[in-house]
Amino acid sequence: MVDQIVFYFFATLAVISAVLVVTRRNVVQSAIFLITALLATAGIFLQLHAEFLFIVQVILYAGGIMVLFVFVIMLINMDISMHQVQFNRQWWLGLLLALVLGAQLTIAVAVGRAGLPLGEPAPALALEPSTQLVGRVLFNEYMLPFEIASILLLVAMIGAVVMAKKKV
Amino acid sequence: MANDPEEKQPSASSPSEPSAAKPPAAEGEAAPKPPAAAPAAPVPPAAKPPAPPVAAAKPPAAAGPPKPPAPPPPPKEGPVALDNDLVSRYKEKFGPAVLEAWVDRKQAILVVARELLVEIATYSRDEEKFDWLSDLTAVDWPKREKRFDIVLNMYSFEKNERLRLKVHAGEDDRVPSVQGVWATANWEEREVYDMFGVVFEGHPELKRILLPDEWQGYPLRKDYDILKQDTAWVRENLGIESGQ
Amino acid sequence: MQTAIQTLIHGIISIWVPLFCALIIVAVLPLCTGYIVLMERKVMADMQARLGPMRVGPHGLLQPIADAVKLLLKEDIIPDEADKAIFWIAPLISVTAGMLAMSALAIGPWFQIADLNVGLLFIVGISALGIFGIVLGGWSSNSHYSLLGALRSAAQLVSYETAAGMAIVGALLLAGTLSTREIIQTQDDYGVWFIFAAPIGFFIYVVASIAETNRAPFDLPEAESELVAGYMTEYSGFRWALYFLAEYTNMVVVASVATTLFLGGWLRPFAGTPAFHFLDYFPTLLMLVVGGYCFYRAPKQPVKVQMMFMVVLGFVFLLVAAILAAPVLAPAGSLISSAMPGLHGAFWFLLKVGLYIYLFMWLRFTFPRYRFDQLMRLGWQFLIPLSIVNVMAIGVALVLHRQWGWSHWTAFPLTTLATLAVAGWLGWAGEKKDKEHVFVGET
Amino acid sequence: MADERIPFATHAETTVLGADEIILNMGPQHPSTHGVLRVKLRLDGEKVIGSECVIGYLHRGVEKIAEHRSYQQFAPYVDRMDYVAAVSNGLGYCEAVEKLLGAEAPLRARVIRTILTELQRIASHLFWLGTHALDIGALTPLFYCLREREEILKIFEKYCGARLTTHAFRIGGLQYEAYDEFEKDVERFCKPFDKRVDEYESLLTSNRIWVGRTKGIGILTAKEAIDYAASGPVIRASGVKWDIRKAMPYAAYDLYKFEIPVGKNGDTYDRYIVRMEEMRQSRLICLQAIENIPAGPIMGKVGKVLKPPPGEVYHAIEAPKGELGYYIVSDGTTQPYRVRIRPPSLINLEAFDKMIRGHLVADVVAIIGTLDIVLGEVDR
Repeated sequence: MVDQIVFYFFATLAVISAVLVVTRRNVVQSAIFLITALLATAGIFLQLHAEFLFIVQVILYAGGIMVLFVFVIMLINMDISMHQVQFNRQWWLGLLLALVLGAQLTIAVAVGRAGLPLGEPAPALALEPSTQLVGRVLFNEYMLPFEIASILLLVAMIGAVVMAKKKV
Repeated sequence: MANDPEEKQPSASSPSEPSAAKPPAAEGEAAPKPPAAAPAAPVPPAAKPPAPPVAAAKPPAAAGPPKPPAPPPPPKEGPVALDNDLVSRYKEKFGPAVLEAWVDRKQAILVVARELLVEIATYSRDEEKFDWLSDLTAVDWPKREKRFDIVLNMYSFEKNERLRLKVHAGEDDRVPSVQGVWATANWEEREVYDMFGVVFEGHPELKRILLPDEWQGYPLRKDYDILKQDTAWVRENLGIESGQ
Repeated sequence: MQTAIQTLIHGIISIWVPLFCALIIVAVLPLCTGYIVLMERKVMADMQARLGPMRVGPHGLLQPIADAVKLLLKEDIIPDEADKAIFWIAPLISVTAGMLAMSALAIGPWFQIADLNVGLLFIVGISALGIFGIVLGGWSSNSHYSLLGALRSAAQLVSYETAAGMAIVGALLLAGTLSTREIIQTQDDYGVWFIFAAPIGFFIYVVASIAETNRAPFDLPEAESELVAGYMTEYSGFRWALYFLAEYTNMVVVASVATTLFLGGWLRPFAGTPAFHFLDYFPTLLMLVVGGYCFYRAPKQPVKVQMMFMVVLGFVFLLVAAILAAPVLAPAGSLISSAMPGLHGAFWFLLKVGLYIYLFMWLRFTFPRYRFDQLMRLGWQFLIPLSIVNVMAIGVALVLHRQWGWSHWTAFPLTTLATLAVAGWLGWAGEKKDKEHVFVGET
Repeated sequence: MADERIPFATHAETTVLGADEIILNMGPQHPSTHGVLRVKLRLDGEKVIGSECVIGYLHRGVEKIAEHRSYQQFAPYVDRMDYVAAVSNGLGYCEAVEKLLGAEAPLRARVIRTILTELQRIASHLFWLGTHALDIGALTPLFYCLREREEILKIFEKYCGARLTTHAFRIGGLQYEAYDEFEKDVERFCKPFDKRVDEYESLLTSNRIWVGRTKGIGILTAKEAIDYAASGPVIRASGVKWDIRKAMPYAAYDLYKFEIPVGKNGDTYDRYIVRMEEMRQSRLICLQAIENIPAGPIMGKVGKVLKPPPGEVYHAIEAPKGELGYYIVSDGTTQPYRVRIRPPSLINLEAFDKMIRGHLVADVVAIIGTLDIVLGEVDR
């Protein structure tokens, strides 16, 4: 029973803050709501006892990317960007597209429901501690993609450094 | 100004003759004086050649200028004519521009013409090795026709000597700035402008240094009474009515 | 009947004990912070040939309470033009991040809120959220100084977190697990603390943790002389106290992580070897000495009530000494002696955390402050590469030890020396580059 | 809503994306400007590209007051200028007026004057070291320095009743005879003092962070130092071996042996080393002086009413901050016609703009500290 309450709390929190992210005028407040949305999804992972996923979500998104967002926001001269032309007058078009997309998704899931191997949801506590599991799988079966991904990241980092170097 | 005028008359009459006509006693006394900087302290005779005005002979009948006074107080030292090789080098280099040279309390003083100040300054810095301008300031003699004395105290590391250059400047004369010769003169000239109102020609940014920029009046002038204030500025910025 | 009691106890242990511990943390931590501040002021005074707070309570012992009351009563100014909502929430983020990170720590074998199997990662991740509190606080108070302070501290925290993270990875290689309890267990099994196995990792972690908690000599963000008070400039009253609480909570968190990871958590030094069992008496001895000192100082207090206070304090310490002595003196195997690990474990853990914090303070009063670019250069060009090399070195040592059967005592010292050599080279290269940088004045 | 929410500095030329050039106002009320100095720093990010010093907040018009006071009455004003080294101000003024009068203080007075001035130099350097280290972040040296300085202030208080603005000297000699255990007090202070200086040096000189924060910061080459007429420790750290106590000895400095510390490349670290060495030398002077304070009168034959013959004199002494000069013009009356005071702090401050170019904000604080300026003297 407690699990239900916790899940619905996090779910509604995530949805509300996602909506608020889009509707806020002040860019810093929308950044904060984005953080709450991410943390809410992390909460749901924790509620499912997927601790590793929870902490990765927190570190990666909230601790890493969002810090970058807030950093950039602070550097931009906020009030001048306020005057930039806001094209949010076509919000009704956005809403329409969103609804269409939502409809397609529900139809696809409903039709494909039989085909998906959606077995009985395993009880939460039955899962083996996820960190060791993820570690073993990551470095055994998926060694190659892991290396490719790391090289890609390395290239991206070096690119960033080179771009910034010019200015200093 | 406690000087009694009549005592001044006799000496004032002698300003017109050139200083050479001084009574021989003074002459004899001055000549053997050892080089200017550190002469032994012979008690120079009281007669001091009054600083003759630069251009026209000053009308002796002027209201007894309380200028560096001529009254010959008996035993004490007073400024005495100076004529050593330093002065002669300056004289032969700049001739008439070196107006006077005297010693006061064992310190050499050269009064020079205002126009050639920068040349003389560069000369004294380069050839005479007075490479350290210790101080640039001004003294206000309101009675005199050229009321301001711009005083440059210089020091030479090599010769371990001090020399003082003096320039007479009138109320609205423009004194050439020595900021090019010694960079330190920048703020000192700004302070002289701030306190006396002397404008320095060629100074990069001549504006007040101690007082607020919009302040009216030049405090260190003799006619600027000690209790006087730029009440307009004070009322506007500090909002207090009374001067004190 | 048996199972009912079993489930009841299980229920208590699984739900109520962590809740109780959490309650203690939230309640006791502000008090602890107050007394850490007092300790800091006393130690600072002692190092500077003066006495420190002596007026409020005997030896200034009530000073933290006075500070707390003052901060509560102080007017709480919100600068106009400030972004009220964010201005209000920023200190909260910092404090919650600090306190949340405490939850995964094991003060003693009994006292642990949640034994996550990602324990350490959880602590690092959550305390990283603290940056938001500083950054948003600095930005929202809409003053130039706090903005500069916020920018600087964000950059500093981000760069030193990587160094601290890698240092922790170095030690985790040895531990093989992330859960705090098991880390200490492995240190107990090996019989050696990880500080001796990975000393350079410990050194890097000490330096990185000082930088991460904005403590001198890395306290750039609130360097009084240039940026007045960094991101805290516009905060006053209780809001400022929250930031202060967050800073000290972070300090405690970082100290506990270091103790758990490198100093053998709640293990008594030489836990394994029987020759050192006399050390079990040390806690009681220490408490007795402190109690005695309180009694000794009691008559010297100027005011009667302070004398009473000191006497009561003396008795409290004697009581604690008795509690700590009981499990040691009680016959083995009895119920009381089973409480041994719990009580003594907590004592040793807190002692180590206290010494670590003392090290923080010591560094603060002897070293001047780093300039921002020196701080960044130290972080990026010295600490992070060194920590990566350290991780590799420990990996190599483990391979040597496990695969090729080298004994402990040859593999680890060898790799430590290798990392030391690399550290020397990095330092020398940094020095050389410093030389060229020296004549910046010419530009 | 338009632009009242500019979060960056006031009236800065900020372009749209981030700020190109910020004007940061330091002072006049700022923890590390050693008084009411206001510096407008033009910053490009953290690097200083230009500065303008705004002074005058503490201007009391001392030179104007001088023209309305008699020579003796003006002496206490002189202590209020460089309030950290009041005794040496007093010495400068009294000796200048004595030169004007052609009189001279008796030997005993001159020796006691030398001892007190050297003690004041140590006190002034201690105060500089404490605040300078505090600006760079070292909290502890301040309290050690103040502890020693307290001893010196006690000696001043015993001698002339005041700690800071002492008005210890009179024109022509001394007002007060040296109290009887004067020599013992000075010796009790000087004997252990060099171990104390070692204590400070152990804290700072070889401290990696201190060296990192001071070496190569605020460089003033010898030529520039002479051009900007820097004086005192600032010019000696740039390599110019010149000290008025040696070049033109005054008071009783010609009786004692002491060295002049000289630096090499004129950066903050060299100025620190020069001042530390100067403290040791001052201690040596004091020790030599108290060995035999000659007996004799302490007041020259100067008379109650001072009417120096008309004329002018420029007399400079080596104050802790640099050359403190008095240019006094007398017109024969009891009041000086013009008193011009050459403030070493103000003239050392002129080189400040040149020294901070290209450095960071944190260095600006270190450079203000190393110039050892006192705003009472800068603004007069």
